[in-house]
Amino acid sequence: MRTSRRTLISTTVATLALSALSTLSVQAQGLPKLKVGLMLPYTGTYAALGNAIENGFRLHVAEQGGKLGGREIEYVKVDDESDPSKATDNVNKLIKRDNVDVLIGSVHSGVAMAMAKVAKDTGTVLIVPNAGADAVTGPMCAPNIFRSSFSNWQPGYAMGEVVAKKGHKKVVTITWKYAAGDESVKGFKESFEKGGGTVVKELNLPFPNVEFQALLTEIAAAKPDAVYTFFAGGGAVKFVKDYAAAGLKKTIPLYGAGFLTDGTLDAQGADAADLMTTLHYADSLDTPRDNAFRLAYAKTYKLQPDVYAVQGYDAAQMLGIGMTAVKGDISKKAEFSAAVEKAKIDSPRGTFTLSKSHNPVQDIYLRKVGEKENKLVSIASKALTDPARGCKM
Amino acid sequence: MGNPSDVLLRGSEITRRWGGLVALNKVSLDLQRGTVHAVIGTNGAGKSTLINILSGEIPPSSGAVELLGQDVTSWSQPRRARAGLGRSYQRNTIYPTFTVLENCRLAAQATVQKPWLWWTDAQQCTASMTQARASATRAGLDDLLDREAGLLSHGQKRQLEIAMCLATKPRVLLLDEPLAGMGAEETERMLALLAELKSSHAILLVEHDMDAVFRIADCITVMVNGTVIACGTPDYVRNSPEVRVAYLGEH
Amino acid sequence: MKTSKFLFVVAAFLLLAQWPLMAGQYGVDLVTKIMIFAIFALSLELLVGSTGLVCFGQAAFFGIGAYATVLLTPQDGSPSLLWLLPACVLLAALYALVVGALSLRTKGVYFIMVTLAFAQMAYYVVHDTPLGGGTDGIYLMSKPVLGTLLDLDKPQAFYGFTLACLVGVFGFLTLLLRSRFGRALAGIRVNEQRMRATGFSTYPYKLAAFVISGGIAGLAGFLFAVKDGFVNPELISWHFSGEVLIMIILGGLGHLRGALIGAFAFALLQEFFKSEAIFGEFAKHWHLGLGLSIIACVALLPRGLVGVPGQLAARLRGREAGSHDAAAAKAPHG
Amino acid sequence: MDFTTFLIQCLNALQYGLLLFLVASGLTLIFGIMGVINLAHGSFYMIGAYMAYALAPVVGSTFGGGFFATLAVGLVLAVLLGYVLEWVFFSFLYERDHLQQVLMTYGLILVFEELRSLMVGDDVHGVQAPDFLAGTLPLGDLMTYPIYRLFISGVCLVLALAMYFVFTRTRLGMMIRAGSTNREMVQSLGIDIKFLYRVVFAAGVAIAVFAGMIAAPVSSVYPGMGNTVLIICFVVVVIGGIGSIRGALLAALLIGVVDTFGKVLLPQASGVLVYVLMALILLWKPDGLFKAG
Repeated sequence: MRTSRRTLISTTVATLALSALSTLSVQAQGLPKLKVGLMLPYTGTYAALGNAIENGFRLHVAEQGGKLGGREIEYVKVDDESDPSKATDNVNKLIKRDNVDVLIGSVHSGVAMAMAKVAKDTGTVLIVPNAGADAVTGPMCAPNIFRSSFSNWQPGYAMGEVVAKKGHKKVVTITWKYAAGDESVKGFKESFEKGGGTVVKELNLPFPNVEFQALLTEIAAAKPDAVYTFFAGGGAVKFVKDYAAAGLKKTIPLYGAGFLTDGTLDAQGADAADLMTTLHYADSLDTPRDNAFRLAYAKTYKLQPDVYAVQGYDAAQMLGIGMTAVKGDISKKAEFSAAVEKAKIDSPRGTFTLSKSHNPVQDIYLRKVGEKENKLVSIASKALTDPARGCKM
Repeated sequence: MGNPSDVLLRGSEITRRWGGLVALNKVSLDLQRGTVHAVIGTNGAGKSTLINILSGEIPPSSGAVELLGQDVTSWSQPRRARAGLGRSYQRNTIYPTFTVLENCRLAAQATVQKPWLWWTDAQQCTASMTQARASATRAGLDDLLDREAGLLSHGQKRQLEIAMCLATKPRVLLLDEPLAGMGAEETERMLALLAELKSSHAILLVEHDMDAVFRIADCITVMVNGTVIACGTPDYVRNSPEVRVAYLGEH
Repeated sequence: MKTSKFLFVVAAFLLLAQWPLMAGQYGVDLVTKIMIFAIFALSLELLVGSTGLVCFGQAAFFGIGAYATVLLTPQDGSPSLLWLLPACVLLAALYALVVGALSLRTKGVYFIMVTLAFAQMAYYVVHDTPLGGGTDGIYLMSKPVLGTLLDLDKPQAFYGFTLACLVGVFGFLTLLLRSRFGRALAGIRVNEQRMRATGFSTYPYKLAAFVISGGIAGLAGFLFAVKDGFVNPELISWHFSGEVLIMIILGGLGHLRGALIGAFAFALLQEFFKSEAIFGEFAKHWHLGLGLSIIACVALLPRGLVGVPGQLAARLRGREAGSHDAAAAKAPHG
Repeated sequence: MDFTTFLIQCLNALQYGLLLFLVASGLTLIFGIMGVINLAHGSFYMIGAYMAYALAPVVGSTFGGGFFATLAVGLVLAVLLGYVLEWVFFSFLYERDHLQQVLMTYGLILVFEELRSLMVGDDVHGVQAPDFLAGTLPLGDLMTYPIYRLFISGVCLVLALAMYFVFTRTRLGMMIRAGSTNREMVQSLGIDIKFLYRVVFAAGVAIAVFAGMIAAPVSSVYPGMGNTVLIICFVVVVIGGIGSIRGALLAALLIGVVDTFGKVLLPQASGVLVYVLMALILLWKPDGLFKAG
């Protein structure tokens, strides 16, 4: 009885496999489209970031003639509203309703955490094009989860080394009380204290409160050698302006994770001049690779690309590498994963590889604001690898 | 007058101040079973404040309220109501979306609240239904039981007010202008009802319709600016010189 | 009219019971989510529509139910539904007891804001402390089980369980609102002063309604946590409290059906305007369509979606019925 | 904390409080007088900030520019906007349940936010303060204080006084106050209540837009900025007592103090402090600090 059932099953499987093969060979020239689910913020505070990521992603696909691994791409978009409480539903919508083959998203860390959970449960390939939550390539790491951006720890850690080398001893940190800020500050503190400095005060304010005056006064009173900060978007603009208006910019140098001055320089104006930040991208890398990318992006979208566009672009590159390796059959998860792990990704930011936990091993640049762009100063930390604490892969 | 145990509600030396303003100044009065005690006075004389204090809606600044021989000054309004004090309001305070019967039934439910019986239909509560029907009948609303209360005529709404009051089986009734806005015929009906109720209840009547008051009241208290200036039988009040000067003279 | 309402509800529940046979996996998921929102909306309807207490912090009870589910689940092995579910409901109800006991001292808009304040307190406790994973939220590692009877990991089983909860809550509230307790709440909504004068101590009634409502919201939170396996501080944010309030107003206050209809309408409108198949690139501006539809609903449907059949009937019967309609629309909160 | 720092923190608290009052004061009008729970208040603030950003170049090329010219044009547009909004969206709602108005304003939030995205985009922008206000003043040897912030504080005080004066001393204010307590009575006095409400609504919108424009150089301009101020505005109005200008001012200053010193002294709890404050005040005085009347 048992044997017969097993035979039955194996025959069925064999037939199915055969028929699958035959359809494959029939469609060798015309594989079904690869469905890419873009789960990005299209409304609210992060809408501009979501659009930049999508633009970057599409640019690479267009450069490949609209195909990755021989399969045409079909996009399915979902607005994640940067709302983690709706995230699981939104991912499920892409996976169960639209049957996407790949997930790309998102900007907000909490949303990315929910996506990672679903990706882990269902085995769908997920490429995170921005959200820096350490946990995505930490405790939540999985063979099918990749990141094309950074971990919050990385720019912070790199900046800690820079600030320590500059000879600053006493530093005050200031950020919003939320995961991204905490993780960035932790990374900074780790390398800065290793380098002989001390963080004398960690200032926090509730997210998304932007009334900094009280904390600026605290900074003035503490008279540190330097300040390290993590803010983004509207908060970053206001912080930089308030810091300058309080007269602190002249007396206490301000350092930050790169988002402090990315996409915000226009709004910050002169108050951002000469600020030093660390990030995995800069506006004037002046490498042939980057120049080509910037030109193509500007031509296609009549916009200057930013770090988010690069991250989107690289997400598409990583997908392309994997897809080519499996010849368009994304169900071969292990091979897909192995190919991306081994790959050197030829990013506009400079070539990077992936760590064991699938976070970019990349150069973190020290940049300085000048002429409305983040100019490259030097490489703050070469091929920096996220420690991937808690990853059991 | 009469047996002191017939005094169902007594207010002694009730004073109420609003900031520096004295709305009531040491007002005392007794309500006896079998009598209609009318309180009259100009607008702002403190009649409504008096009712509100007696019924427990607002606390007095000083003074005491006694209900059925018990000091209830510190009691909440609902507790006084359950102990047998019913009141009606100057403005209609019926539940306009409910039927007439449901208005009465809800009032009657106050005496048998049992809120924990969440699985039984309130309409199945025989005790409150019987009471509701009886009180509606008494107030002359027999034919209108299923009518939505908001659709009643003004006079009928006033009747419903009384019916809701009665549904709680009160011993004392505080009626705030029950005749306001009524036509002649409706007034007659209401006065007849009051006359009938008086045998078993003590009634406090605040009313502007002087003819009606002098016809039905057994005892009249006249208030001016929060102070009682006269108290006695209708005849006594009618002939009191102070009242003539302070009040009736103005009419 | 009464039978038609009854038939509507029965038909709706029958349709929901048939749904998994008709719809795909996503359809089942979507309706599961909406049913959870419907339970949540029903909890608020008990306060706003039935008692006249506008609570702007309902998400706190939902969130506490959800967080309790995750935090009470042991690291190893699945907890039993039999104790986990009641525990979550009780915790939410307990917080409701505290919030209600304090906030019921205030009235009207002040009540709205005090309930908001308590919800924000819960929000910041979860958001700013490591207790519940901070801003990134926290995962539910294993779903509760009921022996071998019920495996909530299976979408179909979970759908059935959620539907059962919805029917249970709906039935419970229907009975509750016809009972003496419910009639007293209705009286309080229309005229609390009169209720007190009649002999009802209204405070305990309102507090009881608040606690029951909190418990039901906790149940919805429990279901949500089990469904997603992930909870996040945003579940407690005022946006979510606001959204559920919008659902019941949209559906029509004063009717349990209104909460059901509102939850479905709100979610489905969002799905509709987000649909790329219909709106193409413009789908990313779905807020616009949703906002305009809400405005249209306010303008055209004074009694919410629940009043649509009545309005249509009135239209058919002619003008005279219309004025009565308007009067009835005003009356419940007059 | 030494004494100088303490003084500066007090100044910070005062300044933040005044800014809060500025943002919340338009809400007091609409909320307190018309009884409309206006969730779209944050949107009007957002519209103001975006006007300050988007109008400046336009006004610059037409009228020769200037911060105050932009402000004036913005105010005119705001009054028009408020007047038309009340006419089209609210005039038929007063007879209905208040919650219907809430639903309406919620719909408006969504629409405004999306129109903003369609018309101006989703980027973050800065707005320049006028040159003559752009400098800073030294504060001891610790830090400097931007003159523009002091200017805002000044504007807030003037606005508070003006509103107080209009409310208590003018015929319009009397009508408004009477209208807030008793619609029918005002109507019976022969005052056109519909027109009165339209004016009040327009004024409320104008003040919110004005606040957005004035605050834009300090706060910068970004998507979703309206939502972040909405709740704190309600907190200010409710703590102060609905419809009370004095109350709103006092409440705003109180929140300024609690928030400022909370961040410094109790950073772990700084998010929750404002709400604890509100809960405590309302439990102590269930009608807010100053009952309007």
